[in-house]
Amino acid sequence: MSEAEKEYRKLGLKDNEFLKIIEYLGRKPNYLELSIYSVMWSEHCSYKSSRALLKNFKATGKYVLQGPGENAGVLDIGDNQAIVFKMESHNHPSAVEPYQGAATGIGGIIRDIFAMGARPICSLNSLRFGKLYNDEHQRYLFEMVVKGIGDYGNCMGIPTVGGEVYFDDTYKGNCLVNAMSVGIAQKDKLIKSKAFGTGNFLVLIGSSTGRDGIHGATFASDELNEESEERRPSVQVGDPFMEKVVLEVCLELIDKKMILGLQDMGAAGITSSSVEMASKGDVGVDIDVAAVPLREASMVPYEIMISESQERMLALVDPSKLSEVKAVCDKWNINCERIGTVTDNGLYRIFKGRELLGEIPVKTLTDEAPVYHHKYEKPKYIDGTISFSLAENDYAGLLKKYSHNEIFKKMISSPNICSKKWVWEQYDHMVQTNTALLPGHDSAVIRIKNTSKAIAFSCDGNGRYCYLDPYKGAIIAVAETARNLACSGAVSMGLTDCLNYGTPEKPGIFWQFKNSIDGIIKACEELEIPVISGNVSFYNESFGKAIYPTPIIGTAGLIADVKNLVGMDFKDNGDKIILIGNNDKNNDPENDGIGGSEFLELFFGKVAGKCPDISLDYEKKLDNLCIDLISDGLIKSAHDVSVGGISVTIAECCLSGKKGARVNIKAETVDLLKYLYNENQSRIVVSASQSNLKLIGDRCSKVNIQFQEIGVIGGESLIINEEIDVDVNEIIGLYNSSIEKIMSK
Amino acid sequence: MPSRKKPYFGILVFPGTNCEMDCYHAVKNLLKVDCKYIWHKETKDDDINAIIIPGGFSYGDYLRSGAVAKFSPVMSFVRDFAQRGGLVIGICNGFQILLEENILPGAMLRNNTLKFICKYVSLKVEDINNPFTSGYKAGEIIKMPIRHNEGNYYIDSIGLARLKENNQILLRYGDADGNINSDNNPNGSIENIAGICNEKRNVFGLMPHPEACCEKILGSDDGLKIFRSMIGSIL
Amino acid sequence: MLKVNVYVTLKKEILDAQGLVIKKAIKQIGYENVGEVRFGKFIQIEIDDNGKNEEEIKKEIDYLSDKLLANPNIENYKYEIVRN
Amino acid sequence: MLKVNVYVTLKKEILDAQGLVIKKAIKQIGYENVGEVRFGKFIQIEIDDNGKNEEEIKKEIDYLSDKLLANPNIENYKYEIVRN
Ligand SMILES: Nc1ncnc2c1ncn2[C@@H]1O[C@H](COP(=O)(O)OP(=O)(O)O)[C@@H](O)[C@H]1O
Ligand SMILES: [Mg+2]
Repeated sequence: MSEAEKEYRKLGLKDNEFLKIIEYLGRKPNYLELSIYSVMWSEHCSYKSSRALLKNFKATGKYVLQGPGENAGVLDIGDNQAIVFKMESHNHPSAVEPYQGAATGIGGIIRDIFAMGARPICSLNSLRFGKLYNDEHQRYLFEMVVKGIGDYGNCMGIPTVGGEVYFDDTYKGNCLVNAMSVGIAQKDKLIKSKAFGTGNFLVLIGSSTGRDGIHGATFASDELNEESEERRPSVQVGDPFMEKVVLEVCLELIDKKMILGLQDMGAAGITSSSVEMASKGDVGVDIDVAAVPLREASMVPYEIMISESQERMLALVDPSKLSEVKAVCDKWNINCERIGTVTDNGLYRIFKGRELLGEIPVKTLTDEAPVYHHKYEKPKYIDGTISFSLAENDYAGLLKKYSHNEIFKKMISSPNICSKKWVWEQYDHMVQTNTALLPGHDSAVIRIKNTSKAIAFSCDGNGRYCYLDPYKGAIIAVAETARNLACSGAVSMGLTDCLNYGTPEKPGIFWQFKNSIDGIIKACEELEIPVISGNVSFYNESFGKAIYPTPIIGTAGLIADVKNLVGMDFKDNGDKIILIGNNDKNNDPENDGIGGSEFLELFFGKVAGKCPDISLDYEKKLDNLCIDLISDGLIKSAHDVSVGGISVTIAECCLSGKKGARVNIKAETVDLLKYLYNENQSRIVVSASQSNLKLIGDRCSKVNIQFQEIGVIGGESLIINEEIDVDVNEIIGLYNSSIEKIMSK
Repeated sequence: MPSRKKPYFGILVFPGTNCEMDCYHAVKNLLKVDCKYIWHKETKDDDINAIIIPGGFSYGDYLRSGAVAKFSPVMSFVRDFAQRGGLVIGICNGFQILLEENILPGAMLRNNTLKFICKYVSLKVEDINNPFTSGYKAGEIIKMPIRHNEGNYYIDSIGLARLKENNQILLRYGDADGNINSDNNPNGSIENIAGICNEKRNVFGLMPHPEACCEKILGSDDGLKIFRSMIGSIL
Repeated sequence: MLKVNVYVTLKKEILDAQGLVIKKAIKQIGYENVGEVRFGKFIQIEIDDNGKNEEEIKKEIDYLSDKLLANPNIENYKYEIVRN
Repeated sequence: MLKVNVYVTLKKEILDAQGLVIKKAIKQIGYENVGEVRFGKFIQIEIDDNGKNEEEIKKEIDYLSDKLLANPNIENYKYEIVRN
């Protein structure tokens, strides 16, 4: 094979893929064409390993206006309003260059939102790093990722209202940065990305094109190794000020009906945006690289075509409107160039002026791109981890070493449990003046001005559970978001996902992937939450070792009347603390809820055991009950039990309300540890005044949900069974400053 | 400046401004007072009798926050308007712009934490003899959010003495009990200064966002009184 | 074409938080022998001199630095002109 | 005591958003004759050389610049050593 022919390997194409290209073209591709195929057929753009499975997601439902397939999914929230959202990963760029990687990740997902004609109203993010404590590099990554997210969103004036962060050494060589953005649109102003109408123009709006991020899409579809450091030019840099202007320009163009379609430029830049527009409309497109505004005059055509320079959009414009479009762009001082034309020949043709540089049938880049059905096989570790459980004398041994108070304090100080205030205080979470529930509660709540409505969001995922059991772990991720929303009184309407895994060609990894997908499908079906958008990130490995399978779920819920909103904070002394939900599991030795728990990892250094069980039928009843209790004004606070177990849940209610509590639960001394820290599912801690107790109990028994009065609010301390007794101010201090302390080391 | 006229607020918009709609909502929807946006390329406006320079990142806050905005055509109108005694309030980035313009004395440094800070803080109302804080009680403790990278107010000792002498310090960062010290200084600002006015007392700059706390559902409605005070002084 | 390098630094009397953080980090790396660290900005500007003389150019740059590149309330600047 | 001036600039191929905004502002002020503007950082470090030779000092500064002062993914640096 000649050197020239091996070029395709350098571009990340496989031998069989190269042959396929020759078959499609009936000739050998030139370098420009080859580059275009390589980016369009990359995992990142083509979803070639996941497409076959993702098709199975159910994307219809009572709220759904647009499922997967457009730049973002759309839900109908009534009053001619729609919300638009999607989540996306930027893991690899962030591992190499955390600040710019995270910033451009935010920039990218925001463009997806306004490409639909929606004004972004909030963002969330889900982050994973290695443990911070003795690792300066992890602290650096964490610090810079948070700064990158903050600087970009803050400048855009889009509040970052929620998210989650976990630290586990599985992410040490491959951090996860998943960003979700949400927009609101008038239903009749939504716009699509389909190209149509022979003779219509494709107009490039926004930043000029430079050499940054060339082959970024290929890079994102590769494992990280020493060589990644060499590929540094792949890093893109963001300019949030430019993006803010591009956002305003696009919304103005849509509002004034000056454009017919809109598409953001993400991975693979001009190529993927124009190809996708053409493919969706079953049309051809001619692109003229000579018309693209460049940062460096010496750029050659293939660089122009695949550059991933940020803050650019591609609009479909009727020729008669071009001058009006230009006038709007002039007003805002940004580039606006006609770079392409819609044709009826189904071809993707690249010109430089009059000179034809390449010609590819559009569909061979999209619908006819390769699809892989990888082999899958249960990985060997599963049988080993599932059989693990702590023995009674492990618990006893721990209690010899530490008192209950000490164990409790270590738990609430764990970076996986403590407050993420250090993070969200760097994010403007209040701009746009809609944030009805500030960060720190189960979900973020954005009220919709001029209505009584609010939308709640939660994102969640537990890599440990998914490592132990990807099917159940994925179910729990969906259920946890729904439960978080229920704790704010919100009915789940739809979700987006971001699926983070290792190398899909490895059968064990693909097994994890397939099982998680099945889990999400199952949970979505039972809980009636459609999947309306999402993203897949493979090759999250470093030095051959994959991260835990980590599907992140972002769910949106509707609150009919924001007046009824409750947070997690305990409100009034004397109110009763009630546990509603499935509390029987604690005595089940087969299902003690300790497997995969923070408690097990923190004190025994193990991620093992059985992933907690969950009954979706029960979960649904519980969530609906909680939503009803809130909308009927019967409870004053609600907070679900999740990572850390019930003791952490109660502590969080105390500290956010600055209230003490006395809690009594029936358990023997040793079992008390299990009781306090197990992570069994489908439980919510609520508080209510004495006078509503009976009514709440009746409501619970009517739907067969367990009801247990476990304590009363009051005093200066949180006291549990006389074993734990810690001043609330001390809890607040530990919980709120833990990350800050580690970060200022 | 024509007074005894219906209040009409003008809200400046630079390309990177991002709190203009929040200000609009507070003034128009909550206080039911007329207002309009004024694009930074405008050079005059005869309708309005109060100006809000809202928060955001006027030009990305590149170089220094507020530095580039002062070359916008609209700023000569603002200078003129202020000179004629018109009410001008600069919030956050608006405050930074007024400092860069030297309409207000001093300068803004990066937060001493070197981080963006977004949180509710307690403020002490230090002076009420001006059109902006007249609706509060003297010494009242109020709650407002701050959201900035560069809110570390600096002024040299001569300037500081002059500010004090003329009671130009209107708001200081403190705690809920009114203590003012370095423990409750969020950004390193000199003497915990959060907001000042000019000598003529018709221009006010502050780092906290009053427009973001005009409704209980947002955590506080203490910001309303700033706009009410302004409206009251126009009427 | 001229190239002008403008250097903007905080005035001596102003606490340079960024400089302090860098100093701390340098010490942490193990260079105990570090003294004061000051953080500043560095702006490179290409100017077409259009046959203007040194004096005129300097006047322009002084104006730019005073009005835009530095804030005289808190910053000092100096510059150098490099002719290619 | 030595003084080291480290200049950190974005690599040529990287978008310099700040430089662009400054350039536009300079034009707005009325200096149409401005060409490219690049924005960078400028860090002044005092070092006690403890009798170390030039080579050793340079090695130290290279290390610092690579690890701390500049981000090699996107920035270049150069420096000069000034002996008082
Ligand atoms: N990266 C982040 N960005 C913004 N907010 C965050 C982030 N991480 C956590 N939070 C906020 O901290 C709170 C607790 O998060 P988490 O422990 O994941 O909640 P839960 O256990 O209910 O899922 C939530 O309000 C969440 O939105
Ligand atoms: Mg929760």
